[in-house]
Amino acid sequence: MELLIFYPLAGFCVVLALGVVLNNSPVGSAISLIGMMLGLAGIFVLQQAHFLAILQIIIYAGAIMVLFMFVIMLLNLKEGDDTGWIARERNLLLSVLTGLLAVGILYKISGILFTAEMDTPAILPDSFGTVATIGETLFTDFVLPFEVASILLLAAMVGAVVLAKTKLD
Amino acid sequence: MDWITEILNVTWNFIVLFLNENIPLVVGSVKAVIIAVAIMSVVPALVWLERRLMGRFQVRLGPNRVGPFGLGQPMADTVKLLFKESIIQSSADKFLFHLAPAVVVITAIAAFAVIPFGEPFEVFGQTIEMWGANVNSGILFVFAISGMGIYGMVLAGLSSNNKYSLMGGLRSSAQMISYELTLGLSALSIILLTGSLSLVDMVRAQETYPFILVQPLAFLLFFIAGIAETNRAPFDLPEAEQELVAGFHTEYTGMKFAMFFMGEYINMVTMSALVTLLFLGGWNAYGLPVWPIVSFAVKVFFLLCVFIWLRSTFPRIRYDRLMTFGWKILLPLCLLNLMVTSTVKVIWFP
Amino acid sequence: MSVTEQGLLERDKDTMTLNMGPQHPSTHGVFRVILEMDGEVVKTAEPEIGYLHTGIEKNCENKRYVHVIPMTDRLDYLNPPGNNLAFCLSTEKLLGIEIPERANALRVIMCELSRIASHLVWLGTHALDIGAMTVFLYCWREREMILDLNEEVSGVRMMTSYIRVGGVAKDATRPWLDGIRDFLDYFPAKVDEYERLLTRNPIWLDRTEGIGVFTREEAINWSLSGPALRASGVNWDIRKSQPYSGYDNYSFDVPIQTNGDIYDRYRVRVEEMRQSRAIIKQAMERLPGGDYKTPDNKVSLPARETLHTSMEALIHHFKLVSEGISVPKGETYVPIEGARGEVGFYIVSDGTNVPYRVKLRAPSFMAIPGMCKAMEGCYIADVVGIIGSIDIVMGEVDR
Amino acid sequence: MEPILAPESIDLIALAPVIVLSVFAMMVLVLDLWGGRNKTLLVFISLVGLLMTAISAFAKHPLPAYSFNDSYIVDHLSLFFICIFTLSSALTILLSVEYNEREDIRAGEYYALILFCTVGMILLASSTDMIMIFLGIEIVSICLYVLTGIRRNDHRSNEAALKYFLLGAFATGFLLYGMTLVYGSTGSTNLFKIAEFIQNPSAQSNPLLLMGLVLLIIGLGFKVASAPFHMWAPDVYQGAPTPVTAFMAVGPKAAAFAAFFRVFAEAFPEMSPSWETLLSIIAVLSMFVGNLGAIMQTNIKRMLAFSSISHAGYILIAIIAKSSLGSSALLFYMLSYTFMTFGAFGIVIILGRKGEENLEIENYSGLAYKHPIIALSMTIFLLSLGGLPPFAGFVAKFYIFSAAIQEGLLTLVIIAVLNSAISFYYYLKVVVFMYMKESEAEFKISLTPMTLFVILIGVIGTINLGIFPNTIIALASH
Amino acid sequence: MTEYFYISLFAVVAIVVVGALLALSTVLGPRNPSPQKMLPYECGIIPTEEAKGRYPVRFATIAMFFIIFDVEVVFMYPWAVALGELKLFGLVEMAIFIIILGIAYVYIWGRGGLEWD
Repeated sequence: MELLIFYPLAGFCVVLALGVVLNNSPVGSAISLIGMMLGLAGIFVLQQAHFLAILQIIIYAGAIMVLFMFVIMLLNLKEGDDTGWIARERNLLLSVLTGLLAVGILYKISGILFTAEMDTPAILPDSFGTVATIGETLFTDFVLPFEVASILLLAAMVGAVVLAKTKLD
Repeated sequence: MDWITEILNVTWNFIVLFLNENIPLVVGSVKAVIIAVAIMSVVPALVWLERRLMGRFQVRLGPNRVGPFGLGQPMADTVKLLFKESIIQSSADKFLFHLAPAVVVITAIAAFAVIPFGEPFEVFGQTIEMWGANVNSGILFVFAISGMGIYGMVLAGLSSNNKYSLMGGLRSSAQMISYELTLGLSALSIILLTGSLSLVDMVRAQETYPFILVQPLAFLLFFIAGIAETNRAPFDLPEAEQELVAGFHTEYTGMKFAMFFMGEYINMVTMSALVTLLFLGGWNAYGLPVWPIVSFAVKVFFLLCVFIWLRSTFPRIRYDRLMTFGWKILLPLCLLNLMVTSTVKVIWFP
Repeated sequence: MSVTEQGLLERDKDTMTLNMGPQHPSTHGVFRVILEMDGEVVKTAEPEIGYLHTGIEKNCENKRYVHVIPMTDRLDYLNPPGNNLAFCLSTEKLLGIEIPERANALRVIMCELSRIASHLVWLGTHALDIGAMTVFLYCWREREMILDLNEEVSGVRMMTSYIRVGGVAKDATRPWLDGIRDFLDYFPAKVDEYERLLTRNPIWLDRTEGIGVFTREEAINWSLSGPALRASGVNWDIRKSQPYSGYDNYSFDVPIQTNGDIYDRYRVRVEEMRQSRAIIKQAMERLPGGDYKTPDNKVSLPARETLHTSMEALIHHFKLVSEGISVPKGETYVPIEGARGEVGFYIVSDGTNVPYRVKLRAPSFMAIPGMCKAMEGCYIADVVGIIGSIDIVMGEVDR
Repeated sequence: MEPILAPESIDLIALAPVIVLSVFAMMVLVLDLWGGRNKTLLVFISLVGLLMTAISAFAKHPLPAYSFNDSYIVDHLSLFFICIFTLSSALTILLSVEYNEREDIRAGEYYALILFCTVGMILLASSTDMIMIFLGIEIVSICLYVLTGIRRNDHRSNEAALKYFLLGAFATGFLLYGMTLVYGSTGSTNLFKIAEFIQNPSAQSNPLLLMGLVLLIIGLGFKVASAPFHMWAPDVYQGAPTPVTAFMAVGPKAAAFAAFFRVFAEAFPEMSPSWETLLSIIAVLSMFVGNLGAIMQTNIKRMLAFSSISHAGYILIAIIAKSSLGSSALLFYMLSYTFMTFGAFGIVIILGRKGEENLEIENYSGLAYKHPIIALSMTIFLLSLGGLPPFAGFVAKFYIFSAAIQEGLLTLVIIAVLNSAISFYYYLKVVVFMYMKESEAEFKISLTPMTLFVILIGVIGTINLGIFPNTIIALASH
Repeated sequence: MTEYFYISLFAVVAIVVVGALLALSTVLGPRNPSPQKMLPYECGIIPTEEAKGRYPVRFATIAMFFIIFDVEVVFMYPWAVALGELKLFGLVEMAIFIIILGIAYVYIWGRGGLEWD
């Protein structure tokens, strides 16, 4: 059952990941990337990692991609120059890849359906992936990484200011 | 022809069997669809409410011609918008241009999925829960999905190839991300109090008193950030009519234009519901003999009226002030509130 | 060349050119300003006018003096009686005639009512520009009353053409006078109401204080006039300095502020509304009897009933209707204090019944260069506020 | 009040150097806001901070001490590395004071970033958990990206920063994927637990684990600038401000080697056949690419960059040797490399002026006639880098080679010796320019006290380690 | 899992409705394009340049700060949930974290990163 959802989701992610690379407008790439991240969040949900899924959306799709979008807007990016690939050929390639992927997914799904050999999902404790468990682990066993992360973020912030601020005193 | 009947029979039996075995699933699905449709039909009512109320605030009548009390006006407007020409100027990016309003509406509706509005009750041996879906980190889910709504505005700004749109798109996204921090941080103090991210748990934690009594500052911050998140006056900078014409949706016409409003109004309802759930005790009626859902609806309705009231009272903040307000005033206040709350919780109420 | 191609050619620069207007919700008509933007900050602002060009000034050269008056209404369409009055005063000065006291008082009442109406429109739209929607409708409510009063006395709501050469078009009616009295009692509370909504509103203060500043010298050098000038601390009101139509008989204050920013212009105008009410009240109290227009039948039509009895009246009537007023050769300029500042018609007469040249000194037109200068270095949101606070009317800019 | 719930293993004394240095770094950061243009106070605080860090590192007894669930370790290796880090950071700051004034680098964050970078390096050398190693590497890298691009008006500096950042982020990706795969196949991020898990031979053949190892090597290989992951080094070394280049060549590189050593020698000793070959290839490649590349350079900073690539190759041999002799050889090499490199870069700085850095090797023509002492020092550094006795470089190489021979890595040693011979060509080229060519232009040397001090330390260190290596070797081989 | 299925149902309903509205308006609305109508709106003036001007880097800076602060806020959610268990230890931990965050904040403020001009 899980795999039934997993393969389409994974396929979705792969197609969009291809879209990121093959799209010739930066905006299109960014959109594909967002979609890919949402798909990834779906896969996390499938793995019972609910909190992680939501973090994936909040941080990656919600925050980092906004910066991407800003940069696209700020840098005046336009449709990429033709780098040797004609759009039609590329679309052809893309559709072939997508088709292959779809066939693969169908094959997998049918395999699951017909062999009826379902993997029994691992028995997970109720607390698995919940925020409380993550909190307790993070703040007891992983205290040091947690505090060091704040130093890292501080350094990153300094970097952002130093490099992006237009005038330094 | 026998084999056709055979197949139909088998299929039918299978469906019946499936339904019988999965009644909760079916009930849940039906409920989800009903809620989704209901929230969309709230929009015209809200538009009507806003126009009537604004009319009253501004010593005029508001819509009163179509139907009793002008109730038919939103419907008439919808029909009119459906028949409007959809103009897509030639240098716009067609796909993104269509995608943008869709993103706004879809995220708005999806974010509402986890909003609970009453205690579960039993009908025909089935427990009907008064929420679309109960995920254990409900509030984060709302933040995450409504954060996705930013892209609607960004894309509208980017795809329109219009300076006003682009500026509006940039403004709105910068504004929304800035206030998202405040929103998250002020909600944190409630999470501290309840020890859970689930909206249902939060309401249950408020059975004796609503959290607004112990967290007035957080309430204020959350509400302000909520107004900014929904792009309502006085924080309606992205669509500041007087300088940016119509902001990111300058180039939009007809139904696509209306869809941005649909998103905005659904977000307004979601935000009011969130404030109710987090600070006003959700559906707890505190002794008043009303149904939980009525208590909840009244609170949401009240907050919606406050939204409208604010719109008709305040001038618009200038953009730079808006940003510095968010970053220099709200953010430190949030952190302060958080520190005080957690200290009090740990030291006095362990 | 397509738009895109043009754009590609001009792309490599750090600023962005943004057209604000002519079709923009808050450029008060069809004013266009070309902004060079660095992000949200205005680098340079270049005004572009002419989108409402009506040719009124030129047209006046082919119209008899009487016929010019309805055209003046359409210049500053928010303050028509002021324009009427300015034109009439110049003409009357050329003619050298005296105006009856009652006519003067009626003119003052009409002008001050119209000043209030004009300021109401300004306040409403200005507040709307800054995002305060409700004030707009409140202001409209009171302006509606003034327009009703206009209709009562002149038959027209906006373009009254009530003030004529030699006096006013009609005598005051009882309902009009009663209506004005009611309005005067009703109005002060409403001004307080606007102020309650705005004056101490932090957002309003934030949007108006210290923005679009004209120092005293700048205001004079950019030839601002009217409320915009007085907000910069210059005590200059033509009603006081060169009284006309008997303004010297009324006691009123000229509100002065010193900072010259948007907020001070707002304060000045709001106070002016109160002062206008005071003037009207005094005029109503001592409304003299007598003629409402000059008895000189070479200028104003004789009374209707005398046409049947007096040959002279008939001749005057015929001459006035068929030929109009003939104004002696000469040129003159009489300024008045309009709602936006100094309004005056410079009239050159060649002695015939049509003016040789009519030139309007329009305060909005004169204010535009300074206004655009004040926009530089502001945010785009302030541009709207500055345009609103100077209160331009494109009708008199483009004429 | 309730008892405090705290993991037993929290040990603030063990963590003292990190805490002390972080506090000083933040102090510098905040004080700079009110400091105005005079940075003397910041420099002073930074140096004091580094000194205190070095002292506080010795607070923990007995060694080795494990804390934070075995994710942080204080042992002789880390102590020695901390000394190298604080020394190199202090030297960098001393070099920077006058250089920054000259080149108009006014950002006070400069010093804070160096301190933060040092924090990251200390964490790298002391962590035994992959999460911590990742965080350490990221702190170091982010600070270095910014330091590289801190001359914002210089487009070469900007280009270098961008290149470094993009490639660095890419490498971090590899590293992270490697860690993920290792975690996925072993079930832990802790190096000791991984080592325990891997004792089971069936676990070793897991293809995901092998893949993870390869990715780890790629990621770390990038950070130490070893071939074929070296392409960023020449451009970045050239574009970065010279003190930062010196810093980059020593501190972060040493830290990355420490991480390299920890990961491979502590977690994967059981799998050494799998990664030794790979590392040997990388080492050989680094040596050849570095030395052959250096021959072709005319710019002294680029030449030193290539030379540092080749040194990465030598040091990798010490890691492959992975015995205790190998680790002490590594330490000794890093220390002597610190002295030589800072000395050489100090002289590069001295020879430059504002807007005219005189970085071409030709600019050194005839230096010996005008400024014999400087030329002599430069010669000492270069010969030591080449590995000529009686300088530190010789002893360092000697130790690495003997450690390798002990482990039976004869082929590697032969290749390394061959490479050392090649390297003399370009080191001596500079010497030849200085002593044999006529000077073309007037030298305008910025003889500034602090830079001279750094050079002096360099000279003393290089000679001292070359002649009396025993004390340090004794320390290093604990 | 089923809960996410319901959520996706919401999304499906939304997509259906949005699609239906877009389709309906395309079918029902007239289609009379003219060259003037197809131009981007710029107050009635034919635009002289592309809308893709150079925008101030401030927006990107704000987005960067947002990412960094957002990551820090995300750390706080599990902390807030688990604070009941973590007790004073958790409080001290988060206090250190927030102080470091506060230093970053003070630094940005002092460097003018929050100014809008």
